Amino acid sequence: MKPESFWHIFINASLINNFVLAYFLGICPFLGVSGKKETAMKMGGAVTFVMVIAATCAYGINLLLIAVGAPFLQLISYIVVIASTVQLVEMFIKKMSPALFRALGIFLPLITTNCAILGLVLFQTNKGYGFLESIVYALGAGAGFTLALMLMAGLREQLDFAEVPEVTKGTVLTLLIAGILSLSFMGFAGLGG
Amino acid sequence: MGFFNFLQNSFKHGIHPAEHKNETKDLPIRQFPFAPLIILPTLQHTGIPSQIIVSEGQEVVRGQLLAKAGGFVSVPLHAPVSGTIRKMGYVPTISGKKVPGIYLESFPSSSQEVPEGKGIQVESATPEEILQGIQDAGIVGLGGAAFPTHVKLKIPEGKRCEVLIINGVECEPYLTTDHRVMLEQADDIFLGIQYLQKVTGAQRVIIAVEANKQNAANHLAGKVPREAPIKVQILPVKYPQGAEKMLVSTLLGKEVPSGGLPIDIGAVVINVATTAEIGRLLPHGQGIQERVITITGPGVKQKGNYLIPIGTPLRFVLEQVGTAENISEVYLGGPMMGTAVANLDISVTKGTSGILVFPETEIRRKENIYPCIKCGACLDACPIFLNPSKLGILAKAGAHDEMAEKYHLMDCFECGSCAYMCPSNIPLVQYFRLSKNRVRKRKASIT
Amino acid sequence: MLNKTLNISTSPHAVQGVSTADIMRNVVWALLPAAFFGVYAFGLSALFLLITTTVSAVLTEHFLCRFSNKESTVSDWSAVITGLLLGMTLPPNFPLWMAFLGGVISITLGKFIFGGLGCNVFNPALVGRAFLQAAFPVAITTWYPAFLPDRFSTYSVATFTLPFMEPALDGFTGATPLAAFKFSHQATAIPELALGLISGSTGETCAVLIILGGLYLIARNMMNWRIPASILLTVFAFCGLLNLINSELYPTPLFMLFSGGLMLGAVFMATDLVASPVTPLGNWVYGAIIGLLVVVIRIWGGLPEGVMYAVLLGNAISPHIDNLIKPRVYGTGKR
Amino acid sequence: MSVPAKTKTGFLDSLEKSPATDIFLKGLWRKNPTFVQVIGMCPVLAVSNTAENALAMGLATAFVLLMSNTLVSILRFVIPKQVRISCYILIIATFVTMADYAIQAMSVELHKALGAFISLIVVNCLILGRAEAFASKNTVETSVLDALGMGAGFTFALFCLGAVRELLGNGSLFGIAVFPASFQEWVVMMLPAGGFFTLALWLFIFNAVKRAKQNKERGKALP
Amino acid sequence: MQTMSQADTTEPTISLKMLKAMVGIGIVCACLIALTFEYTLPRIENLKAEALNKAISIVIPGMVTKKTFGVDRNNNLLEVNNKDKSPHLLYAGYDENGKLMGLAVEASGIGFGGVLRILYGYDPEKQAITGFHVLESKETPGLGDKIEKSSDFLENFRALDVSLNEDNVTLKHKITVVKNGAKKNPWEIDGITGATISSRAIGNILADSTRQMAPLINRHKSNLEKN
Amino acid sequence: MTILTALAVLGCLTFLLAFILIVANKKLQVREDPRIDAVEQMLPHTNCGACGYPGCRPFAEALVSGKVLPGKCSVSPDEGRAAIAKFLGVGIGAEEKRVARLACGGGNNVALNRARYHGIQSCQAASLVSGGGKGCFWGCLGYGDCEAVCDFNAITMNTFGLPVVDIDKCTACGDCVEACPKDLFSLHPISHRLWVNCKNLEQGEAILEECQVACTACGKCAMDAPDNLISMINNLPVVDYSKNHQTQIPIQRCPTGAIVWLDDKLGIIKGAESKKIIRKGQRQEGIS
Repeated sequence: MKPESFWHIFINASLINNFVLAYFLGICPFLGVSGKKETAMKMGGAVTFVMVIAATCAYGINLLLIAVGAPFLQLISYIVVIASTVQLVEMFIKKMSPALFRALGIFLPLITTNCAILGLVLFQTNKGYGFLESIVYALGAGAGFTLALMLMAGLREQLDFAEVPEVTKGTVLTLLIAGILSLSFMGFAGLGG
Repeated sequence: MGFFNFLQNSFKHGIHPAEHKNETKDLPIRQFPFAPLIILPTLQHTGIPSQIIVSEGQEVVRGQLLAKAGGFVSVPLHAPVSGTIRKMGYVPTISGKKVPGIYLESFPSSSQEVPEGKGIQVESATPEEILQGIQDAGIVGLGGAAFPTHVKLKIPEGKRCEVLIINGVECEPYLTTDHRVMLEQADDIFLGIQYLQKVTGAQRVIIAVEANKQNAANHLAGKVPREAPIKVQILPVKYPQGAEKMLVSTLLGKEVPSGGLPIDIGAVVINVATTAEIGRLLPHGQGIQERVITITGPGVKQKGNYLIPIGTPLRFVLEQVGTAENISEVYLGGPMMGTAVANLDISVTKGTSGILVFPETEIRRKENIYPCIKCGACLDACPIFLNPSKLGILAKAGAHDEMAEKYHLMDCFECGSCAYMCPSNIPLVQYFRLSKNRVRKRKASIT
Repeated sequence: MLNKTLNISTSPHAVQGVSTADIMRNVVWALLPAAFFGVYAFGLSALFLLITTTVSAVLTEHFLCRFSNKESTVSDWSAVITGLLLGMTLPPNFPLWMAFLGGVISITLGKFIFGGLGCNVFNPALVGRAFLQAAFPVAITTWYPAFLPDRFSTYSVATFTLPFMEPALDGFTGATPLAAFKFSHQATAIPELALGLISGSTGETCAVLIILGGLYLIARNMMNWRIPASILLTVFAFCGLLNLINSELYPTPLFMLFSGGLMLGAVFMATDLVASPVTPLGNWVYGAIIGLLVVVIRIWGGLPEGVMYAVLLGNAISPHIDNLIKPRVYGTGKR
Repeated sequence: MSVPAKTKTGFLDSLEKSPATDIFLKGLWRKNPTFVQVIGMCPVLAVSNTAENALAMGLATAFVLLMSNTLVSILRFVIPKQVRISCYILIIATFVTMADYAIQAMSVELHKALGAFISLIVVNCLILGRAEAFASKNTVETSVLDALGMGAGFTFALFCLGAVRELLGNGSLFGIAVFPASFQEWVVMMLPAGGFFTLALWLFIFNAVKRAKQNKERGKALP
Repeated sequence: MQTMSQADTTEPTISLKMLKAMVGIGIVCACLIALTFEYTLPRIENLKAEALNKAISIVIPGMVTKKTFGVDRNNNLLEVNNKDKSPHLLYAGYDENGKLMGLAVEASGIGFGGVLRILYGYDPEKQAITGFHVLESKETPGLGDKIEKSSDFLENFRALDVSLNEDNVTLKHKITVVKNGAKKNPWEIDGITGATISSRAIGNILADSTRQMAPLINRHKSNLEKN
Repeated sequence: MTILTALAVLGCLTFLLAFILIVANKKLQVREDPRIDAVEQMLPHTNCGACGYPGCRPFAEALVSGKVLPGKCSVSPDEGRAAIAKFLGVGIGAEEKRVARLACGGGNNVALNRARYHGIQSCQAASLVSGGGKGCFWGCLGYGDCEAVCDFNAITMNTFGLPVVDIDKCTACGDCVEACPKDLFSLHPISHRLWVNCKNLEQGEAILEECQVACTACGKCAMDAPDNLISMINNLPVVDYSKNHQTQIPIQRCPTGAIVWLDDKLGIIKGAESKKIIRKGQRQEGIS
C-alpha cells in the first residue's frame, strides 16, 4: 500500500472527511456548544488537545494489545484509557495552571464521552497509521472539528438577531445549517489527491 | 458605494442631501412682530435651568433679567419684550417635558427699546470679565445645540487653544440664518472674534463657510481687518460638516478623540451667529432677546429670515407668516436633526435656528420598513465610522449594553446620515437615541 | 388652519429615495442581459428553465409567507433575484422538475428557515444550487451545446422529463472550458470565453454582459464594488503567480477569470448583501478568501468548478469577518 | 408523513394506563430519545442511509441498552457513587464488544456498512444517560422496561430516517425497489448533508405536530 | 477537626469499595468479552474467508482453489499463511486441475472522497487485467460508485493490456484513462461521464500497482504456477 | 488462554482506573454547602431580581448564610416561602405583598392626543419624539412597553390603551417601573388603596382640555382627609401612608376622579362627585 502523505492525512481529516460534517462524530457538542464563539473556540481547543493525547495513548495500547494477543479488548481498553487519561489531564491542569483549567476544564468531562475522540482512535487503528501519522490525523481531525464548530457558532450568533420562525428555531435550524455546511464542504472533495 | 467619495478634500463619509436653500438665502433679515403673550421656559439651553427672580404681576422692561443662571453650566434669561409677568407655571417645551417657566404679557404699544447696560470693552476687559459677560448675556450656541458658550470657552487646565474656528458651515438643508448673519452682521462677527480671541488666546482664526454660500464668504473675506490672523476658508458642500468634530477634521485633518472635545486637539469651534451675538451684545452689556430664524418649507407662505423675540409662541409665528391649509408637520431646526413639533403652544427658544412647515402633500414618509439587508450604505455615510447596520440589529434585539461596549454607540451624535441613506427605511436614529437613553439610565442607576 | 393634528416622527425627516425593493429590482434588470444571452445561446430550453426557477422561487416565497401568517414579501423582488440566479447557474437542459425543486429548496432552505430577507446567512440561490448539485450530480454536469441551429424551435429532451424520473440526457459532459482544461489541458481562447461562445450554465457564459450588469449597479450605487474587485483581483494575482511558476500546469489568469461561473459568482453571488460582510475592509478580506478558495478548488480540488462552494464557504465565514474587522471609529486612534 | 403519527398517538393514548406500558411508551414516544430528547445523534445520522442499516444499528443499540440497563440496575447497590461512570462505561463497552462480534458473525457485509459506528455505541449518550438517570435508581424490572422503550424509540427513529433516506436516495426500501426503474435517485440523501436534512425534517414534523396539539388543547381550554 | 477525623475513618473503606467494585466489574467484563470472542471467532474467520474468496472469484472467474502470497522486503514472492501480515498480499487462483488462472492483487490509492482500496485480477498468461472489485471506497454514492456498477466501465477490464516490454521490467504502455467513448487502444480505460475523478483514480491505482507488480509476478511466474 | 489474557489486561486497567479515581476523590473534593442547591431548587427560577439579588442562586446563597429571610422573595407562593423557611429553620420574614401601581387614568377615551406619532411603536421611543404627542405631558402614552417588559404577564393594555395590573400575577419585580418613560409606575404594598391617579403638575382647569380625569390641584381631598393624611405638594395630593389611610373620605369630593380607591375586586372606585365618563370610544384627536 502506498502510504498517504501527512498533508493528505491532514486535509482529509479536517476538510474532505470532516469529523462533524461528514462522519457525524461529535454531533452532541456540535449542537450544544456551538452557540457562542468563545465557548466554541475553547471547546475546539480542548477537543484537539484531547485528540492528540488519545491518539498517542491509543497507539501505545494497540501495540501492547497486539503484543499480548488480545485485540478483542481494543474497544474496552480504549474507552477506559481515554476516560482515565482525560481525568488525569484534568487533575494535572487544575494543579498546574488554574487559568487554563478555567478556560478548558469545564469541557474536559464532556469530552470523555465524545464520540469524536473514540472515533478518531478507532479509525486510526483501522487505517493502520503509524505514530506520526496518528498525531497528524488527530491534529487534522481536531482542526476540522474546531473549524466546523466555529463556523456554526459564528452563524448562530448572527442568527440570534434574526427573525427565525418559531418552528425551525433551535435544533432544527442548527441541523439545517450543518447540512448546508456539509454541502459546502463537498467543494473540498478530491483536494490534495 | 461611496465610490467617488475620496475625491473630495473634506472629512470622510457623509452625505449630500438636497439643499433647498435658494428660496430664502437672498431674503434679508426682517424684524418679526411682538406676540401678545411670550412663553419663556427656564431651560432653553443644555445644562441646569435658570432660576426665576421675578414674581407674578411684576412689570419688566425689555432686556431685564428674569432669571439668573442656575450654576456654571447655565445662563440667565432676559425679558424679550417689555410687559407684565402674567403667570409662572409649567410651560411646554419641544422635548415633550414641561418645565417651569414664565408667561409674559407684552405691552401692546411699547417702543420695545433695550436699555443700555454696563458694557464690556474688548480692549480693556480681562478674559475672565469677557467670559462672565458672555454668561451674563445669556449666550448659548445658536447653531442648535444651545450649549452655554462660556462653558465651551473656558479652556481647561493644561490645554491650549491654538485655533479658533468660526462655524459658518450651516450644512442643514433649508436653513439660511447663518448665511444671512454673515452677509448682514459682518462687523459684529469680527468684533465677536476679537472677544473670543482674547478669551481663548487663539493665534489663528478660521471662518469656515461651505461653497454654497460663496457670496457670504467673499463678503467676510473683504471685511477681514488688516493684519488680523483670520482666514475665510471655503469648504465643499457636505452634510454633516457643521458638526464640530467633522469641521475640525476637515480643517485641521485631525480627529477629536472619542468622548473628547475639539479643545483636546487645540481647537474651539463657535457658531458664526453666536459670534455675531457676542460682538453685538457685549459692548452694550445687554442680554440676548431675539435671534434670527429661517422660516421656510413648502407649507409656508411668507418664507424668510426673521429676527424673532425669544419666547414667541409657534402658533403666533405661523399665523403671522401664513401656512398652507393642509399643514402636516412642523420642525424646529433643519430636516436632518430638527425636532418635529407636537404642540404649537411651545415657543421659539435660543436654540431654534429654523422653523420648517410641510403640508401633507409634501411628506414622503416611507412607512414600508424592510429588513436590514446589510447593504452597508449606512457605514459609508456615518461620519464617525460606526456600524449603524449592526447597531440597528442589536437595538432591535434590545442589546443596548453590547451596543455601547462593543460598537461605540455613545459616540453617535444622531446626525441622521445613516437613516437618510437606509434603503430599508429603518428608523436607525430613533433606535440609537432610545438605546443611548437606556444606557444612560442604566449607568445612572448603577452609580 | 392651525387646528390640525400634527404628525410627529423622529429625525431625519429627509430620506434619499432608493428603497430596498428598488435595489432588488435593479439587480434583476442588471441580470437580464446575461439571462437573455443565455436564452439566445441555448434557445427554448434555457427560456423554460429561467421561467421555471423564477416562478418556483416566487411561488414558494408567497406560500411560505402565507403559511407563517405574514404578509407576502414577494413585492420586494428578492425572490425573483434568487430564482433568476438559480436558473442562470444551471445547465440549459436541466430537467424542469429538478429546477422547480431547486427553486423551492433555495427559498425554503436558503432563506425562509433563517427568517426571510435580511436574515439569510447563505446566498439562497447557491444553497439551492448546492443541493441540486449534490442530489442530481449527473444532470447538473451534463452540458448542452450552445448555438444549435434549431434551438428556437426544439428543446432538449431532458427539459420535460416527468417529475421524479430520470432524464434521458442528451447533452455531453466534461466539455466546459474548465473541465476541458482540468481533464485534458485544453485552454479555450479568451475572446470566446469573454463573449460566451461556449457551453456552460445558462447565464454564466457571457462574461462581458455580466460585467456590464455589474457596472450598471455600481454606477447606480446599488452594489458593493469591493467584493467583485477583491475576488477578481485575488484570482488574477494568485493564478498569475502560479502561471508564472509553471505555465504548463496552471492556466493563465485571464482564462481563470472568464471561464466558468466566476464572473457571475463574483458579481452577483458573492455580493449578496445579506450574506456578505458589511464593513469595507471586511469586504476586501471576504473577496480575497473567496478568490483563494476558487483557485484552490479549481486547481487542486476534485471538481473543475469551485465558485459555488467558495461563495458558500465565504458566506459561512462572513460573520467572523464582521466580528473581527470592525470599522475604526472616529477619534479612537489608528489601529 | 404526519398522518401515521397522529393515529398512533391516539392509539397509544388509550394504552397509557398501566404503569408498565407507561414507562415503555415514554421511551418509544413521549420521551423519544432522538426526536424529543435529541441525544445520541451520531449513529442516527451516520448509519441511517438505508433502512436495513438503520434497523440493524437500532437493534444493536437497543440490545446494549437493555443489557447494560439490566446489569447496572442489578449492581446499583454495589457500585460506589464515585466510580459509577467508569463502571457504567466498562459494562457498556463490554456489551458493545459482544454486539460487535455478534454482528460480524452474522454478516460481514452488514458489519462493513455499519463500520466503526457499532463500536461508537459505547459513547452514545443515550445509553450512559439511561444508566445514570434511570437504571441506577430503579428496580430491575422497570429498568428493563425503560430500556425496551428507549431502545424501541431509538430504533423507530433510526428507521424513520433510514426509510426516508433510502426511499429518496435509492428508490428502494430494505433493498427492494419501490419506485419504477427510471426513478431519479436524490443522491444528496445518501450524503452526510442528507442525514442532517432528513433529521431536521423529522424534528420539524415532530415540532409541528406537538405545536398543533398544544394549540388544539389551548383552543379546548378557552371556551 | 471533627469532619477531618470522620473523613479519615471513612475514606479507606470507600476506596476499598471502589477498588473492589471496579476490578470486579473489570473481571466480569473480561470474561464476557473473551467468551464472546472465542465463541464467534471461527464463524467470523469463516465469513471473512468466504467474502475474500468471493471477491477473488469475481476478479478471477472460474477459480477453484487459491494460495496466498506475500511480498517480502527483497521483492520476493513467498507463500504465506493466513495468519501472517504482509503489506502486499497476492492471491493466486487455480482451476480444478491446479492450473494458474490468474492473480488477485490488492491495491489502493486516493480517490474523490478519500482512500480507495481495490482488488484486481491479473492474468500473467495474457499479461492483462481481468477485472477488479472495490474493497473500500468513500466515493460519492450514485456518481463515484459507478465504478462498481456501470457495466460499460467494467467492460474496460475484460482484458486491459498491461503487457511487459522485452526486458520484463517495464510496461509497454502505461494504463491511461480517456474521455468516455475515446478508447482506442487496449491499455486505455473509457472514463465515466460525471465521475471522471473516480474513474481516473481507478486508472491511477492500477497503473501504479501494475508497474510494480506485473514485473514481479512475471519474475516469479514459475513459483506461482507450482501447485 | 484468551480468558487469562483478558483477565490480566482488564484487571490491570481497572485497577489503574480505580486508583486514579480514588486519588481524584481524595484530592479534589469541592466543599460547597449542599443546602444552597436545595434552596435554589425551591426558588421560582425567574431570576427577576425583585429580592434585590442578581438572581435566584445568589439569593439562595444569601438565604443559606442567613443574611436574608425567605419572605424577601415576592415571586414565590406562600407555600414555597414556608417550605424554605422550614428547611432552613428560620422565620418566613413575611413582607406584605407589593404590587406595581400606575398613576394615570388618562386612557384615550378621556385624554387627547395632540399629534400623531410615527415611528417605533414603543413608549420609550415615542417619548423621545417631542414627548410622544399626547396632550398631557405627564400621561401614559399607551404603546405598552410595560406590558412587553412584564415577565409574568401581569400587565395588559385595556381598550383605552391604559395598562392594567393583575395584582395576583404581579410580583413587584420593578421592570415596569424602569420601562415607563413617564415614570408612572411605582411599587406599593397592596394595602395602599387610597391612590392619586394622576401626575399632572399644573394647577387649574386648563388641563381638563387635555385630559378629563386630570388632577386640577383643587385641594378638596386634602381638606377632607382626616388627620392631615393628604397634603398638596407641587400641585398634587400626596398621601402619607405612614398614617391610617384606610379611608374613602378623600375621594368623595374629587371633581375629576383623579384620586381613587383601589379595590381588589371592583377595580378603580371614584368618588360620588366625580364626573361620570361614559364615553366608550376614543376621544377625538385634538387640535394642536
